Amino acid sequence: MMLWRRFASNRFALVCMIVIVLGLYVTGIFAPLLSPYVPTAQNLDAVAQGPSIAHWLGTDELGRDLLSRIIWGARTAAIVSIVAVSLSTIIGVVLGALSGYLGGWFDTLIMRVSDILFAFPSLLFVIFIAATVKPSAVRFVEQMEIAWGMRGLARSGIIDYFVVFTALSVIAWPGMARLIRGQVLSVKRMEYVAAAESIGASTYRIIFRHVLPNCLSPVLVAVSMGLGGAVMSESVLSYLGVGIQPPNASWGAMIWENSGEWRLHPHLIFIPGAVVAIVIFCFNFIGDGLNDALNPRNR
Amino acid sequence: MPIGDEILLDVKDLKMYFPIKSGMVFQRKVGDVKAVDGISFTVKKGETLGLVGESGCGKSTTGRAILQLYRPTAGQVLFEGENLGDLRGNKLRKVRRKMQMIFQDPYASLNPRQSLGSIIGEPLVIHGLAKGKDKQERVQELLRIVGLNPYFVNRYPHEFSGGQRQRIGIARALAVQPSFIICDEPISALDVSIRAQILNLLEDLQEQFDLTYLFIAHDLSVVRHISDRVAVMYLGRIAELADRKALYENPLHPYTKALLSAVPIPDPTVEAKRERIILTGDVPSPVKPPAGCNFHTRCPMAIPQCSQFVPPLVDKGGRHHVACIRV
Amino acid sequence: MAPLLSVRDLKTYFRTPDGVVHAVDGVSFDLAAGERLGIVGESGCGKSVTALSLMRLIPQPPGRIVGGEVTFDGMDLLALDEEEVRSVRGNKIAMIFQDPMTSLNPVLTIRRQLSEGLELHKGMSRSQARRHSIELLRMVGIPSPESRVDDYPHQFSGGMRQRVMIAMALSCDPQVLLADEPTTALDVTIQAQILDLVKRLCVERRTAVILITHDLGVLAGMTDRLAVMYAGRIVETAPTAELYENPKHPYTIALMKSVPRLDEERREKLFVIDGLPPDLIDPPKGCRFAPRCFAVIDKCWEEMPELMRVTEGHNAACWVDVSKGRS
Amino acid sequence: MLVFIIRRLLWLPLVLLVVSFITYGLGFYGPGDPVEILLGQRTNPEVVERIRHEKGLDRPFIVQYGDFVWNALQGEFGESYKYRGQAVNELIAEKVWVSSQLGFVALVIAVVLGIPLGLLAAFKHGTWADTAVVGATLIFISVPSFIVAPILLWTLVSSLHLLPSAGWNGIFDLRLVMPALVMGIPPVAVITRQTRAAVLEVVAQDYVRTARSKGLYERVVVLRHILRNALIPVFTLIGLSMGGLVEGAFITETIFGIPGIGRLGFESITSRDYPVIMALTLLVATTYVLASLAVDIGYTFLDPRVRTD
Repeated sequence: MMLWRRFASNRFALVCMIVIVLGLYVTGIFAPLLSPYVPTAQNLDAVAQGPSIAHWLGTDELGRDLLSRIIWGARTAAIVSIVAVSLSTIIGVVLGALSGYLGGWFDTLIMRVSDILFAFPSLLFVIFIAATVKPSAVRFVEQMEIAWGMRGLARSGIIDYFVVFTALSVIAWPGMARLIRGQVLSVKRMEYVAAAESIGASTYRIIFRHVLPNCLSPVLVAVSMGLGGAVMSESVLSYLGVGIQPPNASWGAMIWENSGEWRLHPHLIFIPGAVVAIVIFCFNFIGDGLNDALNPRNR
Repeated sequence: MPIGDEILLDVKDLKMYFPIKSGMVFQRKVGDVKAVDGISFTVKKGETLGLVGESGCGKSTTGRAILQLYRPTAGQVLFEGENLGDLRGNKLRKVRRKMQMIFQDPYASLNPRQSLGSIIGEPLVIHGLAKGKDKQERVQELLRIVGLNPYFVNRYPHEFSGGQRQRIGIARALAVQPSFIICDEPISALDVSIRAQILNLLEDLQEQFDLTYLFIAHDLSVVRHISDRVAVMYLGRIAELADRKALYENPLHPYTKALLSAVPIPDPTVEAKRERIILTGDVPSPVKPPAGCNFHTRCPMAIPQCSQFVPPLVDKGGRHHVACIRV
Repeated sequence: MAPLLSVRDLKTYFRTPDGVVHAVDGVSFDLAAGERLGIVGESGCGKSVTALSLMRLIPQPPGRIVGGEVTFDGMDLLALDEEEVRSVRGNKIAMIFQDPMTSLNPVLTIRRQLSEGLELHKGMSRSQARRHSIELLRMVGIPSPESRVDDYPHQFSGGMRQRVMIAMALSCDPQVLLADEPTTALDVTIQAQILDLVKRLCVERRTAVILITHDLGVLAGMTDRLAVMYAGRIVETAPTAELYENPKHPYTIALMKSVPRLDEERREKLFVIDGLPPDLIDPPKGCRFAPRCFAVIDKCWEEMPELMRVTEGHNAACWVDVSKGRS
Repeated sequence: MLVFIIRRLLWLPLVLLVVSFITYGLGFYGPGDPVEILLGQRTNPEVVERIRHEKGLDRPFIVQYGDFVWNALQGEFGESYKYRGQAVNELIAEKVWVSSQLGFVALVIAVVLGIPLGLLAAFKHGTWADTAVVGATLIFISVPSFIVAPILLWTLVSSLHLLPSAGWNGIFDLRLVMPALVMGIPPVAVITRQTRAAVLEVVAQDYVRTARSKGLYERVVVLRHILRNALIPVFTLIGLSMGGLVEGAFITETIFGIPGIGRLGFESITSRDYPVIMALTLLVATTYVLASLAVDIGYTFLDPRVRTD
């Protein structure tokens, strides 16, 4: 597609794309195969060591292999980013498109709701949701365990993921909805939409063949920035102890556990920190690259 | 061009008001933009009616209201005797097949994400006229008819010049073999030499497919070249409606006279001798049009009665209608 | 009598991702004091770039004036440094642009934008500049200028804004006014007002004018002499009446015949110039109009014709003696 | 103009009502019984029940919420569960002053660094300076604050011994530098990118070409024509980035141990201290709505097109 040719011409953005796809998503999926050690295995006679042959990236204060934890952390980041962003994108696109195309009371309703959600301090709200939704989720899972006899589900931490998804997408969808609504409003006024109407196209066909395809380019940029944002928010949540709980590995949680170590063992913070920064940087750079490739001005 | 007597389109007192809303939460209506303020005219089969006027006079809105792209606020649009206002959903879509539109901006009237094949083929699909191989052939035939290389079927709009895009728009309109086409300023965005190509093409197509045109434009010389009858619009109303020769050689309405005198003629000797009627001031806003005859604020012949009541469109003989009590 | 402004072999190129565009490729003409010269051509022929090059307003990068000489008042404008050019710009040579809607700064009052030139070039104080601005607004026919001078651009209509632009350009009583498509964005009745105003003011103040437009009608009534541009070069130049009466270059002939005239009953078909303007990145060797020319001969493909004398003051760049009849 | 302000101000109570309702609801139906937290897990049920009744926590949701709103209107936000005996108002009052000082300095840093960098990148568009600035801002945005903090701590404190590591005493103390930097860096990046984009767009406008055609000095063209238009969207952004600062305070104050409302907010959530949570949420929501109102009003002064129609 033309877009891909122009995006790929920006070599550095392509590099970032490869880093993300391989570094994050592939490692995430094959975490069990790739990680040299079981992330939770504590090796007490090798505590807080620097990088060595046995432990390429060294070990943390409980003797756990840093590299394995980072690899498993990639899995968390991969899952959280994909699910949270796709959730907020789907909600945002549907609500945004409808309110943009239909207008009237529906549009006003969605806009006022998103105004209110914007008024919320998003971090406070996310932590609040995580702190409140989680226990009721635990109760729900426990009942499910009893009802269907799936042992260990509660302990598996899927609740943490569920909580993080809901929290992140609840504050993310209004942004996406507004973006789509703006796009739909401007595309709706274009003459080729009136042309489609004049040749007798149905409303359904107009929305999905003419309006939405031309709205999606800025969404691509927003999604890539959103993925980066989701990784950052997840690490913040875990850092504050409200997101993914141990034993599941999360970069944010790793940094929180070692936050006191910046004087003695800085590598325990900087290595996961660098990984988070690189991942988010790549997402943002891809977003910039997409934006330039799509921007009509330099076509 | 044989123009029969059968009336294809009959517009009766068409009105199109756009509400102005304001307010944060509860959208209150605070006024109306009276884009089209009661116009009536008929178009016979095979005829080309020119609709001319300056920007803001409501000519484009008229075109879209006729095609029901906007639901008219009042008045009736009868197409082949059928009142389009009563039609909804599929019934309206069926009639749409016979009425098509060509748009002004070649760069905005084609969906950038669609190839030529799907742009021109889409109407065929929507009305189930052709599928697969047959559709492919029909599309290539249409490309040939409008003077484009059928080989372009898989190309995208951004690879074409303004003139070529306008031809694609015409091919799309022809796809469903319409009998009536509204040309909304089809050439004003084009270069001088390209305009001639498109005008000639439109004339050839009219003969070849026995089409009826409503030709909307602001360029009076172009309208004179292509139309059989011409309606001059000012601020949402028709000021004068007559045969081409009568209107250009014997304009009655003061606005038409001023308009014709303002159009420069590409001939220095003629230009030097022409005596211009320069209208003062600007076109009033359609939100609060002047009372009575909406031209009275700028009209050199205005008298007090002009602002008391709206002058009706009266036939002054030879189907030469004019809306002015001073003529 | 030495010309006020003489342009010799002006070349302005633009670097683009696809290559270097030869937008203006060797343009030469003279302008006498108080003379009104028209430059006509289709979009992309380089007429606006020529004007911007005279004013040294070509954005560097991507554009660059690569050659030529522009002598004005005994100075070569292209050789002046930034400081000296600034004393000419707006003071001795002024310019008005096409789109009044975007040519005025939306956040500054009209007074402020009118006074800038006066305070800079004429050393007026703020109060002097304000009084003079009000006079300027009255001169260009803006009603109640005392109260309107402190308004913002968005409170004026398109026609009014163009009048402000004219007032701004003429504020420092320049010797030359460059008008780049000044009325293309305006309605025909407003256009008539603006053209009439420009002509009257420039005759009164003996200001030489270069009027750039694609509209042959506008040029007929406004100019003493005309230059026809095609693909970055002047292909014909002559006194206006002579050019309309007896055009020599095939492009000029074709252009004149492809434009419908207001005072003409319908001719059979408009004359069409087929094809598209040439790609200016690597322009063809011979005459650039050869691919679209109806009178092309072998020599046209080989060698680029220079402007050759046809009659006194009438030059054309064409190898073929095309009398009006043989087309 | 006044009508515009009044209409916007009417909007504030509605937002606060909805925000408080949602927060109260989440708190009420959420987990962890505040009384239990108050007295610790081991107390016997009767005592817990008596205190619940005493504090009226056993009344239906609507009544409790109504009671809360009524008190809130009088500026009464009840007593903190965690810091027993201390009224929420006082608790917040002293901490708000700390946070606003920190927030103000962070905003100043963001504006003082952001705008010039944005202008540099825009006016040197296409050169290495532009790429460098864009690259740098991208990095600033990508590194979460809880990673920037240890980096600064490690460099400025443990290696260079320039600054004390934590704590707070007033705006003129060196302790302020690091947290203000950590909070200020992300908005710097955002403001730089917005300034650059706004200037690049204005430079291409026709009226800039008109200004140059009048022979004005380049600096006059830049100051009077380009900046006057380009800084309008930047001003709007600065107003809206107030919200971002609140979030920054949240983490920064927790890391650096600064007694501001950010840290209070964090603690109150982890300890289910509902009265404090409620008050804080309302406080932040109010500042946000007032900030966007201030931006809109400021907008009318900057852009005449908004004022007259």
